[in-house]
Amino acid sequence: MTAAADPVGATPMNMLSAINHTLHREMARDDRVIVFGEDVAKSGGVFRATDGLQAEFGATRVVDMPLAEGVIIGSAVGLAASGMVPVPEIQFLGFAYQAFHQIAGQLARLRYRTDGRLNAAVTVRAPFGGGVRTPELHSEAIESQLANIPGLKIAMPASAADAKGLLATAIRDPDPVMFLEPLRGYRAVSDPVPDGDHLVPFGEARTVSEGDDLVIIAWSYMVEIARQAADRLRTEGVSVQVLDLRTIVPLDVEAIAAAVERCGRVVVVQEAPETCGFASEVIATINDEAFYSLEAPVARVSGYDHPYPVGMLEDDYVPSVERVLAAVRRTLEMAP
Amino acid sequence: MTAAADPVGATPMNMLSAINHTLHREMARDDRVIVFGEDVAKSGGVFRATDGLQAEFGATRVVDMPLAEGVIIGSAVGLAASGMVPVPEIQFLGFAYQAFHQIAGQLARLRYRTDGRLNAAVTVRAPFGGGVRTPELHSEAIESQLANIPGLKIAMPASAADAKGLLATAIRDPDPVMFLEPLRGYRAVSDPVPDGDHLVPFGEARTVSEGDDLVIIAWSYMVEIARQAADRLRTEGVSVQVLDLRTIVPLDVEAIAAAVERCGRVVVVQEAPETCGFASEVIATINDEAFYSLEAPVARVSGYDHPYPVGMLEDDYVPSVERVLAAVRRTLEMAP
Amino acid sequence: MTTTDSRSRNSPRELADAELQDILGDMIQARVASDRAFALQRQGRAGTNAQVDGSEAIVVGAAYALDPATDWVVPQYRELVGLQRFGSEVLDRYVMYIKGHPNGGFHPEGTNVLPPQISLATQIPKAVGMAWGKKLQNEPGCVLTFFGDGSTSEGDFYEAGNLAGVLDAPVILFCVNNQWAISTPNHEQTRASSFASKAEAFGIPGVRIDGTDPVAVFHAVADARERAVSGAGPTLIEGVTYRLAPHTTADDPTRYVPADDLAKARERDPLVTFRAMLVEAGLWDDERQREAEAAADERVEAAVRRADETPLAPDHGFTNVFAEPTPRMVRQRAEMRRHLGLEDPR
Amino acid sequence: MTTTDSRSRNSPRELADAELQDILGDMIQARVASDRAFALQRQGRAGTNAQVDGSEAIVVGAAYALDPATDWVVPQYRELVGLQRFGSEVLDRYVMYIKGHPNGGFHPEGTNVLPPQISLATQIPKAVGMAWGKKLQNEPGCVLTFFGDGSTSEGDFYEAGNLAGVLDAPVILFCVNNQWAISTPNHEQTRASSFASKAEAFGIPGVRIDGTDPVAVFHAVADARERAVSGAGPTLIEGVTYRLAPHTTADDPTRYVPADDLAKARERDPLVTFRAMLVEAGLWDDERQREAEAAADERVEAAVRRADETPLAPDHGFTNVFAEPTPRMVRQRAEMRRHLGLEDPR
Ligand SMILES: Cc1ncc(C[n+]2csc(CCOP(=O)(O)OP(=O)(O)O)c2C)c(N)n1
Ligand SMILES: Cc1ncc(C[n+]2csc(CCOP(=O)(O)OP(=O)(O)O)c2C)c(N)n1
Ligand SMILES: [Mg+2]
Ligand SMILES: [Mg+2]
Repeated sequence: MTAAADPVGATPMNMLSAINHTLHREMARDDRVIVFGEDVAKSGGVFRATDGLQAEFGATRVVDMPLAEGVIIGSAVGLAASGMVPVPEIQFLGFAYQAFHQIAGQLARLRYRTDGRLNAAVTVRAPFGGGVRTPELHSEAIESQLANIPGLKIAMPASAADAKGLLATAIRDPDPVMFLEPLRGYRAVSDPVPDGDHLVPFGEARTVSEGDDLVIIAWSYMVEIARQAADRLRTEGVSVQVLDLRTIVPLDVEAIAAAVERCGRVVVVQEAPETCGFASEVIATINDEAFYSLEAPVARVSGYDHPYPVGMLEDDYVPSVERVLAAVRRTLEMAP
Repeated sequence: MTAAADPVGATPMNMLSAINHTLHREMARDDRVIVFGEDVAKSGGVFRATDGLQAEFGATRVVDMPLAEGVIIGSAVGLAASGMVPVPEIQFLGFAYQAFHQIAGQLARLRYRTDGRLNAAVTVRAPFGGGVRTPELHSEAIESQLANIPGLKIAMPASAADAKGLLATAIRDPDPVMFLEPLRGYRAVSDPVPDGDHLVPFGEARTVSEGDDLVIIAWSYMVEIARQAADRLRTEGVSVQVLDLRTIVPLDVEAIAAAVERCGRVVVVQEAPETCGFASEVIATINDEAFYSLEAPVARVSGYDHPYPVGMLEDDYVPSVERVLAAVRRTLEMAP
Repeated sequence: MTTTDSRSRNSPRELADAELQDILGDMIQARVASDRAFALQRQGRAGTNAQVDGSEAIVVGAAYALDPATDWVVPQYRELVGLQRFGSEVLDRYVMYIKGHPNGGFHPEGTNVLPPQISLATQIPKAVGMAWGKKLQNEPGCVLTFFGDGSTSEGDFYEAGNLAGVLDAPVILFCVNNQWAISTPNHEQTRASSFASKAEAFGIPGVRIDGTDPVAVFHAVADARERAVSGAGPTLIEGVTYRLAPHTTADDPTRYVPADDLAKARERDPLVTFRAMLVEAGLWDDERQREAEAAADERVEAAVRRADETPLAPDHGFTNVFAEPTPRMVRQRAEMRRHLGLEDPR
Repeated sequence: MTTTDSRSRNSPRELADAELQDILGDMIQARVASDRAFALQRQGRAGTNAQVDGSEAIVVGAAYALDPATDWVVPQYRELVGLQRFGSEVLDRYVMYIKGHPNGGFHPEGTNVLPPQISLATQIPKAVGMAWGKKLQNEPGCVLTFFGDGSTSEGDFYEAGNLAGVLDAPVILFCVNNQWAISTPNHEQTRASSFASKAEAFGIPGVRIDGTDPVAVFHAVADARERAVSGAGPTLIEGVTYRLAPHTTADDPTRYVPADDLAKARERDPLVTFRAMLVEAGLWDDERQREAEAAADERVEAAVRRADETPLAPDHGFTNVFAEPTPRMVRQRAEMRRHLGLEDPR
């Protein structure tokens, strides 16, 4: 549950800067790393996540691609097979649907299908998430669909420091990683980022705030919502742990079980629609590992079971601090 | 929880015949119905599910398509917008990945995006499921990924009678339906199919066998596995209810809650990998609706978290009667 | 099979004078609405949106070659402001759309235009399906779909173009080549000699035309429509123009568009060149220009007003997913309303 | 840019006599292995599999134009039996593959062949990526990928072809046109004048050749390879042949293949025509034929034996998903082994 870093110092950054900084570092560290996608090179990415990379590493290692997500992923698999370390970007996660056949059928299986001969050491970066008034398919949180595909690791950082530490781990990992970046956190989330080499191991959840009346389990930007809710509750004398899963595959089952054992009451927060979101898997995992510690049903705070809505409706769709507070209060009131 | 049919009589059929028979009936009933896909016309489908349709309804209503799943679904959405009632086939569900952008972004949203102006009255038929030694991507059970996409209904019949009743309902439904057919059930599952008009409403689970020590919740071919397990247990004096969900969207929450309240102990069986399969959603739903009735953690019997394996390994991968029995016994032994 | 249309831009043979004037009027309105949409975004009154600047001749020229009573337009996202000929509803709804209002996707019966499509190229299979459906139902007319140069790299474009060929579908595939896909220029998008030449892969005619000239566009679309409705099948048209605005309100093109190229393109701004042509032909003058701009302003302001006045229900998202919501959605909707302190839905 | 290769089938200029004999030998082996695979399925000793019959000249002719030390072959699923030139491992593993043995996808270092691909056309982007990676790493050689006529309708084919063009990737896109995609004939697959003509959409050369003549295939691939390795970019080759067997062991082609067409195609069976050509040139006789068949039989039998003897762990599926299994997978694997009465994994 702790980061493996031993940083000399730290510099405050937002998530976007942390990602850009890490891409620079990893490209400098390993010249097999290649960054490509739509508009990542000349313009530096629609959010500037890849800004400056082409200037530093040249046009063969930082490449603007034709507009076709399927072949962005498909060619990444081939590049990996040839020995490169591809870091493709899908401009918005919703457009990963155009590449699902390559993600599920190829990226996730290169090693499996070749029985270990070839690795798909690919890190697919893709922003997603609501609250910033984007057009459709820019916000959709589809991480649980990816988590149902065996062979993918899925990292979903919630802090700038983790954005660095998890991205560096992802790029150095021999397996395919979906690295999902919260749009809302790009500029809104800012924290001290360790200087120098900083690696956060996969599968180790992070306790964002301590508490023992109830645990809120979240990932990506919902950790920020949970943290704000926990801060508010603290002023009311309610002690709430916030557990940031960081990676949903691999999942830190032990940290979840320990938190449930200590707190007995749980709220899970996700941006995705309720049905078959990753919160369901968290609940199923708690059922498996900590059933007898539960003092009340686990509450889910989710998006609703309709498509991610247009701008004027999104604030009532994406889980808010208020909805989390309501769920916490309801859960604390339930009979054990 | 009962079918809406009032059949005059019934004829024993396997699922494949029931599907073929229903397609014939629905095409005869409504001349807006059009069947298309890869190899559905001249050859009658790789499993003969669409056999005889072209001979009866002609080459404009039963169409062999170019080999491209994306445009099979995409053109179905357009056909529906134009007033037709498309029943496209995806030859194997694993190749629906090629069309996920059209399924999630278009099929599931035509009505939503046009704010009610246009319907996508499309029924996508696709076989799936293990145990019959097919090549890769023919077996994958990806229903939970589809269930996380708002705007799709998902029917997964387990009997020939339901194959007829749910397919007829799907085709007459104004909304998009993913109609997922168990490969293993095509010939292995056979039961009396009501003659005449037979409609099974969506969202009504079916009790396949009665019992009150424990309930096994399943869908599609796993109902058959569950039934066999229940039969074996009955000879040992254990009384097990088998609940067939029939449609996972909409979900019969009431039937699940009622069964859990009565039995207190639950096993959920799915073919999909464990992580983020639909069983997780069933467990989350039980947590929401019947938490206080649970006497033991819900057991999941699933495929494992690796890609669907090659033929020589599949019998140990797909849930078997033995694995279900073991889960039932373990669950019955647990402390309340 | 690929041809470059060489009809002179000075011989608007089949268009009456009044039509030429109407076309310029609609082009002016498109630009006015596009500018206003940009301003609304800057004022925080609308979300990210994409300007039509540079493509007015394509959208309006094509619209005039179609029959709004029988034909459908399946747009990408820039074209809605120029489809006045398909009904005033189109502009009204488009303004709601960019404001993020859920009614923005609705077009009433009789307005044969689909809402904007964000998922690039996904509209092309849909347009082919709609055209196929028309053919199956012996309905008159055809379907025209717009898509960008960048969108031609998506599998959907090829799958749909190939199917359209196989089915002889009455569809017109219109590639709006504005030279850029955000920051990606044509030569990084493809090595094909032109986008029109991709028609070869479908076995259908490909036509490349000057997309700054609404008359050339009109003729190309009129010809393609004739082919479509007579059963001769689809046509791929490439209209060549230049994007005169940022990609969207969220873009900074100075990072990648060469200033010289843009300056040169501005000289061929369709609003300038076509106006000059009509002035030369004695069909336009400053007075008409002022009137057209005023009329456009008024229509746009009315659309903005209507959008601002359209009431909004926070739980609107639950309607129109399915014909009937599922029990789970009913429960969620009640939860949402309770949380927001609203009464239970009627 | 599309050309039809007109080199006479009687002028195998750059192939030595011994090579011509080897090519026929490998073609014979491909057919023998394919027949054996069919029989194994019928005996319940192998799963569904697809015969090479009719495509032997394509697979073997192409293989002889490549350099197994530097070049990669990215196959669809029919070709593995004909890639003897890339190492005997290929056949061994292929037999394991059709038996459903998990080691069937493995090719040891030095065997530059990917396992069969079932998800049609998905191998093409991968091949382009591999070729791109070669170029980036300044490695010699090129990548050749095979795919069927039907597979050209998938978006992946076009997306990959277009990207290959943009990147000047050292890749050869080889369309095996055997006239059928299961029951769908060419004219229902596309209206393009040929599959080679689809190269126009990518701005690369397209070549259409007689796919029953290994010499024609050899020359076309040799030329394309020359282009690839010299930095001139990709080539699309269409080899025209006819599927002489059912689609797979699970298919009944009598429902849709016209008997006349099949009979005519059998007259141009590459095993018959190429043999006749070598006989005429004095390079082949009945004795050689018997020897080649016997050698093929022996190699195939050895492969079957090796496959039968390769041990199998029921929990093999947990290995090689990730470099290290996740804790959840470790738990599942232990559960599986416990259920099967096996010891915990080492
Ligand atoms: C499937 C998909 N991928 C990526 C994007 C992000 N995106 C939006 S517009 C755009 C460029 C579109 O270029 P083009 O098709 O030429 O149309 P234009 O904007 O130039 O009119 C991109 C990459 C998207 N909306 N959809
Ligand atoms: C993406 C995908 N869709 C459908 C299928 C089912 N399928 C297997 S082979 C085949 C026909 C392939 O035709 P072609 O590409 O011409 O190759 P051939 O079998 O003739 O060599 C189909 C439709 C598949 N394997 N993958
Ligand atoms: Mg463009
Ligand atoms: Mg074929």
